[in-house]
Amino acid sequence: MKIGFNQINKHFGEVHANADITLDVQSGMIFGILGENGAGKSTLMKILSGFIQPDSGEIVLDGKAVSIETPADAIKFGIGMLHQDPLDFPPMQVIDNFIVGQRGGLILSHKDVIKAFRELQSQFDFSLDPDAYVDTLTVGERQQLEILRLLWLGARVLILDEPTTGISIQQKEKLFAALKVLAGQRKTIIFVSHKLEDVEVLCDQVAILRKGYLVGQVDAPYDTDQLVEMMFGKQIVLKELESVAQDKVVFELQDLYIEQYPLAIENVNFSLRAGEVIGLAGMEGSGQDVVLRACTGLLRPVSGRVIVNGTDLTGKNYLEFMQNGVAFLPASRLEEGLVPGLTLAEHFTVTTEDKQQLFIDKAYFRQKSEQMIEEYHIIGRPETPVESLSGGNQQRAALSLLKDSLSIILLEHPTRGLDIESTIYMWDKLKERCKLGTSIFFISGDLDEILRYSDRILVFFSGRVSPPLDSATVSLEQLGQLIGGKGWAKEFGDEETYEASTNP
Amino acid sequence: QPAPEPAAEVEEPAPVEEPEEFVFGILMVGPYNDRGWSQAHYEAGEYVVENVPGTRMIYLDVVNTADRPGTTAAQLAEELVQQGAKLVIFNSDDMKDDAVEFTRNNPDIFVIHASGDTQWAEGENYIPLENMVNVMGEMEYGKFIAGCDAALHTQTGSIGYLGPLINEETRRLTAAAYLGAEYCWENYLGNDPNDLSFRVTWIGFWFNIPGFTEDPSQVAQEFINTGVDVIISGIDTTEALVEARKATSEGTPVFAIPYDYEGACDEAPEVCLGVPWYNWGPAYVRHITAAMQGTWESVFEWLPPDWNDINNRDTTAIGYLSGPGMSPAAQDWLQQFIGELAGGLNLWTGPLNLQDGTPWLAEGEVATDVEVWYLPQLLEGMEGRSE
Amino acid sequence: MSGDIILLGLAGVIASGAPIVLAAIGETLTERAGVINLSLNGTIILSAMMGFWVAVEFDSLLLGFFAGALVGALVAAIVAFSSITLKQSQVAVGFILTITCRDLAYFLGNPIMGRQGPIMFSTPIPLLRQIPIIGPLFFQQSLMTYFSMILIFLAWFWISKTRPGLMLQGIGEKPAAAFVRGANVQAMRYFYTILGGALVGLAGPLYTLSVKPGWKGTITGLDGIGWIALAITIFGGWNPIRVAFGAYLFAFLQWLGLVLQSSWTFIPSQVLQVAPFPLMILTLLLVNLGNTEWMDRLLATLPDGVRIRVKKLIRSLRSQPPAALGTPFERQ
Amino acid sequence: MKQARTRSLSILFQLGGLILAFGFVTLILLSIDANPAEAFRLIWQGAVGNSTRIASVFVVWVPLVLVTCGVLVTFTAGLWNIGIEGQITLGAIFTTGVIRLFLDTPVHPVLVIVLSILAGMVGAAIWAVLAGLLKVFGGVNEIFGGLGLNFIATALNIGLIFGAWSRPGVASMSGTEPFPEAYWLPTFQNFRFSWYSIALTVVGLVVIYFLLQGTHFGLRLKAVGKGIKSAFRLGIPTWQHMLLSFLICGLFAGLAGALQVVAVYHRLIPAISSGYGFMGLMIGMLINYQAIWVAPIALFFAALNIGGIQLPIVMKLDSTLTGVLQGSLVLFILLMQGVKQRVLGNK
Ligand SMILES: Nc1ncnc2c1ncn2[C@@H]1O[C@H](COP(=O)(O)OP(=O)(O)OP(=O)(O)O)[C@@H](O)[C@H]1O
Ligand SMILES: Nc1ncnc2c1ncn2[C@@H]1O[C@H](COP(=O)(O)OP(=O)(O)OP(=O)(O)O)[C@@H](O)[C@H]1O
Ligand SMILES: [Mg+2]
Ligand SMILES: [Mg+2]
Repeated sequence: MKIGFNQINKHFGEVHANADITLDVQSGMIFGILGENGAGKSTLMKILSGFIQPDSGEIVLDGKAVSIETPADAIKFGIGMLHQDPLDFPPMQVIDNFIVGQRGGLILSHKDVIKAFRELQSQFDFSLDPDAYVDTLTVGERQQLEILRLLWLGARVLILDEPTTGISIQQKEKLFAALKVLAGQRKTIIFVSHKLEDVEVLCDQVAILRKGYLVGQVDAPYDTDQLVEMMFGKQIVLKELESVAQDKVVFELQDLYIEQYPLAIENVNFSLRAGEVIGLAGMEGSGQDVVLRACTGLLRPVSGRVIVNGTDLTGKNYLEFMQNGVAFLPASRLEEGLVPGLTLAEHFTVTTEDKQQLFIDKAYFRQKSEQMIEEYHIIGRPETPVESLSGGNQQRAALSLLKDSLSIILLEHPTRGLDIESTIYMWDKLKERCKLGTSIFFISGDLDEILRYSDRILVFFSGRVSPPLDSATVSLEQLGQLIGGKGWAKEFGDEETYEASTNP
Repeated sequence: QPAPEPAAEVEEPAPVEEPEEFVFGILMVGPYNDRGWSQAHYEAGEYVVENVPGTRMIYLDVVNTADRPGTTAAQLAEELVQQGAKLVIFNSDDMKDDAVEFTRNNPDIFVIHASGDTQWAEGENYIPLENMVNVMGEMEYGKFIAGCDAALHTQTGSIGYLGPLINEETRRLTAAAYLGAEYCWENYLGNDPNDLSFRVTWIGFWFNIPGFTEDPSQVAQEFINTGVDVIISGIDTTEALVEARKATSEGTPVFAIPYDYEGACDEAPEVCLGVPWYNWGPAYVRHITAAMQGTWESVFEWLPPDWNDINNRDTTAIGYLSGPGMSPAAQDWLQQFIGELAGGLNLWTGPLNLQDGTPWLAEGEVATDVEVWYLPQLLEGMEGRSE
Repeated sequence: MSGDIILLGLAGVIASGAPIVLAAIGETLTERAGVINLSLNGTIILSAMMGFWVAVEFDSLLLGFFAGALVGALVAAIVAFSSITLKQSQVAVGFILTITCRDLAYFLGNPIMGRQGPIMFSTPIPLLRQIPIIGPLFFQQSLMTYFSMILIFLAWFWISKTRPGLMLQGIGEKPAAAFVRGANVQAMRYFYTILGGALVGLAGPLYTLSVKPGWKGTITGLDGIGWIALAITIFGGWNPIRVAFGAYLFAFLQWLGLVLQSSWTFIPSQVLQVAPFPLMILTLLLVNLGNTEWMDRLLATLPDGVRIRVKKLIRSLRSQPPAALGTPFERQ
Repeated sequence: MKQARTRSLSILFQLGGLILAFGFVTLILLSIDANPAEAFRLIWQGAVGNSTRIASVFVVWVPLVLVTCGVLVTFTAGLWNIGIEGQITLGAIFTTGVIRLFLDTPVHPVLVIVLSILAGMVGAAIWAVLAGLLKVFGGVNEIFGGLGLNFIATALNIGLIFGAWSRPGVASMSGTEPFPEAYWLPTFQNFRFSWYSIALTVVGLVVIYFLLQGTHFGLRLKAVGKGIKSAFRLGIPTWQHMLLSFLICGLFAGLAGALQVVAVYHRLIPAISSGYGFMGLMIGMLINYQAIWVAPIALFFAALNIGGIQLPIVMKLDSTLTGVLQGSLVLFILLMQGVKQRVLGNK
């Protein structure tokens, strides 16, 4: 089906998320939409899929202007969208998720649906257990489920919003294969991403958005530098990073054994040197987040020891870890990082040690927060509530709240959803701290980031932890293989297989 | 003493009041139209207005801390005084402390405390107060008759008594019903006393509070399920009557005897055997007239029925109105029983043992008012808790 | 006590549990859609009064129950409007309504106190009633009691075995996801809130016209029932079958209280009356153990085999509320 | 400028709510053809008509303010302390218990009163913390934990009044045997209110105001209330703060309960909490959790309660009308807030 966007406009308060975008997508092709964070990609797609309404402009399908009020309408027109963060029902079973929203008889009859489901997924050699509960699936598998569901609903246009975030190489390959098959069936695929390499290998044609505007449209094959320039309006140069690791060991894990349903992570042994940066690679739910949380005292290991600066903190709680110079920056900023409803100034008041007399010295903290806002280039004022900051600024704020003298900072996806500029800024700040002897322990779904910033790497696969790898000696491909569970035997010489390592 | 200033003059209704108008106020523990205890007092008040020229009634109902948070009966009595009341009636034993406090603080106001015992020299709570009077109908007679009536109608030989909370008053009234039942069962029907079962279940309060009291409806049903076919009610609400009506119309004939108020049968006449009722009117008339004419004196009155006609609204203190459910045969027996009582039959006569078997009255011994009023336990032969 | 007496007693338990079943199931439907209607206590009292009033005025049980349902639906509509449309705190609004409706009922109901109203008697079902045990237990009840029993299975079936029911679960779980699957979340929430409210509203007249007939103002003995029903909804873990179990358990304990009163003189009768509440708290504790962090710590001390088993057990006990319970949904 | 405009607008909306509430009640009155103007005037007269009545208003004002102060603390921590009723009751029970303990001892009454009040506060705090523990360590939502504890508390109270502490012979709804006057909190002349209660209440008000407005503790509570996970990540010991907020609320509830016993009823009565707890929650919502408004609004509610007594005496109307008025006030103000947010589009 041929899709036309005609002068689409959408505002969110001040933000002009889509500025009269006019764009045509031919049917039967894989069409890429590229753009930095906040460029307006998702917004545009949400408009197409009826999730939000444009302020002005119209959608044209096969030459007919149509009004898409709700996702239900979109589905009627055969448009299905796979959202950036999967919109499914974690506590329900796969098959129930598959069924919800389908037309059909009043009373549920799982049997035939399951049959159909199996047939459908065999086409793309997906292998989902219909009876499994969704909260036990990986992000990749949840995507597969959504795609199947949309196809089953008869989607002729498939929108995928950043589908490659947090999935394994294998899953990515499967996904791309599937998309090619679909394109072959004259289905239209719209592929949203800010990862150049994905777009380059997959898309027949790309449109680039920047700050809400459509800046251009390019056909394969692509010139990477040109794409980057279009995305960011300028060339981005990454300066070389040197390791600042010292020899002093600041942090140790000894035969750690952690249980977190459905995972059981065994004999983790590892020690971290001052100023060192360690990346935890692995697809989501492989256990890296579990280990990270065990290192912060948020999760109690069943056995083993966690030692910070020589003091054994095993079984101590998060706050005691904090007192011992361990800081933690979680992935979801507004749920776990910052307190929505509190202003920046109030955040600094809550977090700073000094001036802890009974009554708050308002003037003092206001002045302090202004200074911090200055130092971290936060776009906001002391009295701005954090929830009204943009994602990047929220991350900056979170960073600025960290104490000065820390021995370890643990980060979950420090740059998720940040564009390259913000990313570079983040890491500059972190590296500054490393120079002062703070070591860093971070999870990322982005292998480039892992390879680029870490001194050593731990690879996770369904609860198994590799010995530390020197980032200088591993290649992106190796890493991709490993997080996908391939080549462990070759790398680490043990014959353990996937099955053996997964826990009852 | 703050005078009943602006408040009064604006709040007095329009008609110009003749100077000697005598305003009396009633504080009722329940709703004035509860078809029970409180309504009996309310109608007595109206009776006074009818029969004593120059009187006017004002009242305040549901006077209890649950429904009027943050208030006390004494304070509310003050409010009545502010509205011009020169005499105040407290209608519940629960208001004892407030009645006394108020009476003390307002020596110029007359107080009638119905069902109180503070003016009773022989009583255990004697607090002499010039301007207070206690009146109480001798409901024990009503309960004798109720018990007798129940005994005369039960086919299964088991009677259920739906009791409120356990205290001296409720114990003695329950015991009275039992004695009445025993007497008629034995002497009129000539049955073996052991064949009569008399069961008391207390709900724990004067009415149902979910989560704290037994549910009276459930209690009544349980009675019926276990073969009781006459239920005597001692509580403020009419579950017994209603459940009897249900059971009867579902094929199990069951009768009930409500309490307190002459109109109590109305809720289910067909299954109502009769009701022991209070008639406060005459007593109120006497004391209010006395107050008006300056012949007031502080007394404690525990008034028996007018034996010439126990249902005479102008003379008796308590009565027993037969309900539509009463059978003609029983009617005659009942008249005979009332006659005997009038003739001086006193069922508080030994030999009587307390429930736990300890002797209470020896052979032929007659209980004093004090002994009856402060009855320590249920009597031997009654099933159910005493404490 | 002989067998059939116990049977009669238990049949009574089912009857006196019926209004709570109606109310708790109604609330379950509402909460499954992600809306908390905290106004139960007030709603039941108000609908009890209105239902009785109408039934007396028109001498019609049917109209009485209809009026009750209507009142319940109206109150629920206020909750829905203020929480779904105006995005105000559901708990706050429900709480205000629970207080206000009660006072309103007492105020407006004053004139009709003590009136004699029609009563819904039991209508035994011809053949089924003969079945030993089952018969006297289930098939000699009033029409509304039958309805309440059927409702349990209807609700359970609807929620867990039908297409709209599945969507209902979704709406309570993750409205956005339901929305992209074509559900009109707001409309559905209105619908289930009002439907649930109507069921709650039926509980009122069921009391004043059948279970404990008559309106007696503050001493009718209904104040608190709503809170109990609410507690039982939680107790039942948003699952109709378990909810019904909770309702009957409550009625059963009440009955037990008066049966044992004379025999078990050593326990004050209040104990059994109030028992459901500690029980509810215990249940909530039990179903939440799995989510508590000190439990993990405790488990960590156990030997492996045992630990795995215990964990499995706890997880099976756990009942999670609908994830979006109490949170408004808005499409950007 | 813009702020000024929105502020005046929001005042406008609140006025709207006020009008709607009174309009609603007026409609009710008309529907049963009673004269609304007369009714409202009566309530007013009944509240301020004379010194005795004003005194009575303050008798109600004291516990209302205390309880509201308490719930503001839990509200700030994001907790719905619906268990407040039970906490008041426990306060009263402990107070009574202590007084009974020392009744026939040489210990000086004044000391006994002080002890008993403290005991009351402790008792209520225990009950509150119990709800807190259930919430924090049992994952039992405080609304339902509190609800259960309310019923248990009332059962305990009634159990004591009709059982262990019942008057000789007559277990009665009037409560336990009144204490000798020596154990009463001295009242002002022959009025029903005591300057001591007023003083304690004012102190409580000031404490809460500054606690919530100016202190680090208050701010941390707020953080916990707004986002518990984040607050914890930022280094705030969250469960300790939640328990603390329960504890503080309990202390206030306990004080209220204690004063009910030593200053108002001089004994334990079945309905000792008098529904003040729930009313406090309502006031908390009405004033949108701003401590500064507690005193006046509580006074208004108390006035309605006392003024309402005139309705049955003079107009033969049930006093619950004032409850309806209070409720619809809170409801409509809340609704108007929602309408405002819709109109102004600010969340
Ligand atoms: N619901 C919303 N409310 C307010 N602002 C929004 C909302 N959704 C998006 N925005 C803003 O609109 C702009 C475009 O957002 P959008 O999500 O489309 O960007 P994007 O290209 O998808 O970025 P990313 O690559 O991070 O997903 C951003 O500035 C974002 O902050
Ligand atoms: N055939 C049946 N007959 C009677 N009860 C049943 C039957 N099947 C299931 N139940 C009970 O009904 C309740 C609901 O079943 P089910 O698990 O399908 O509900 P659900 O809505 O899916 O709950 P959940 O979403 O938590 O799984 C459960 O308590 C179960 O024990
Ligand atoms: Mg996006
Ligand atoms: Mg299921």
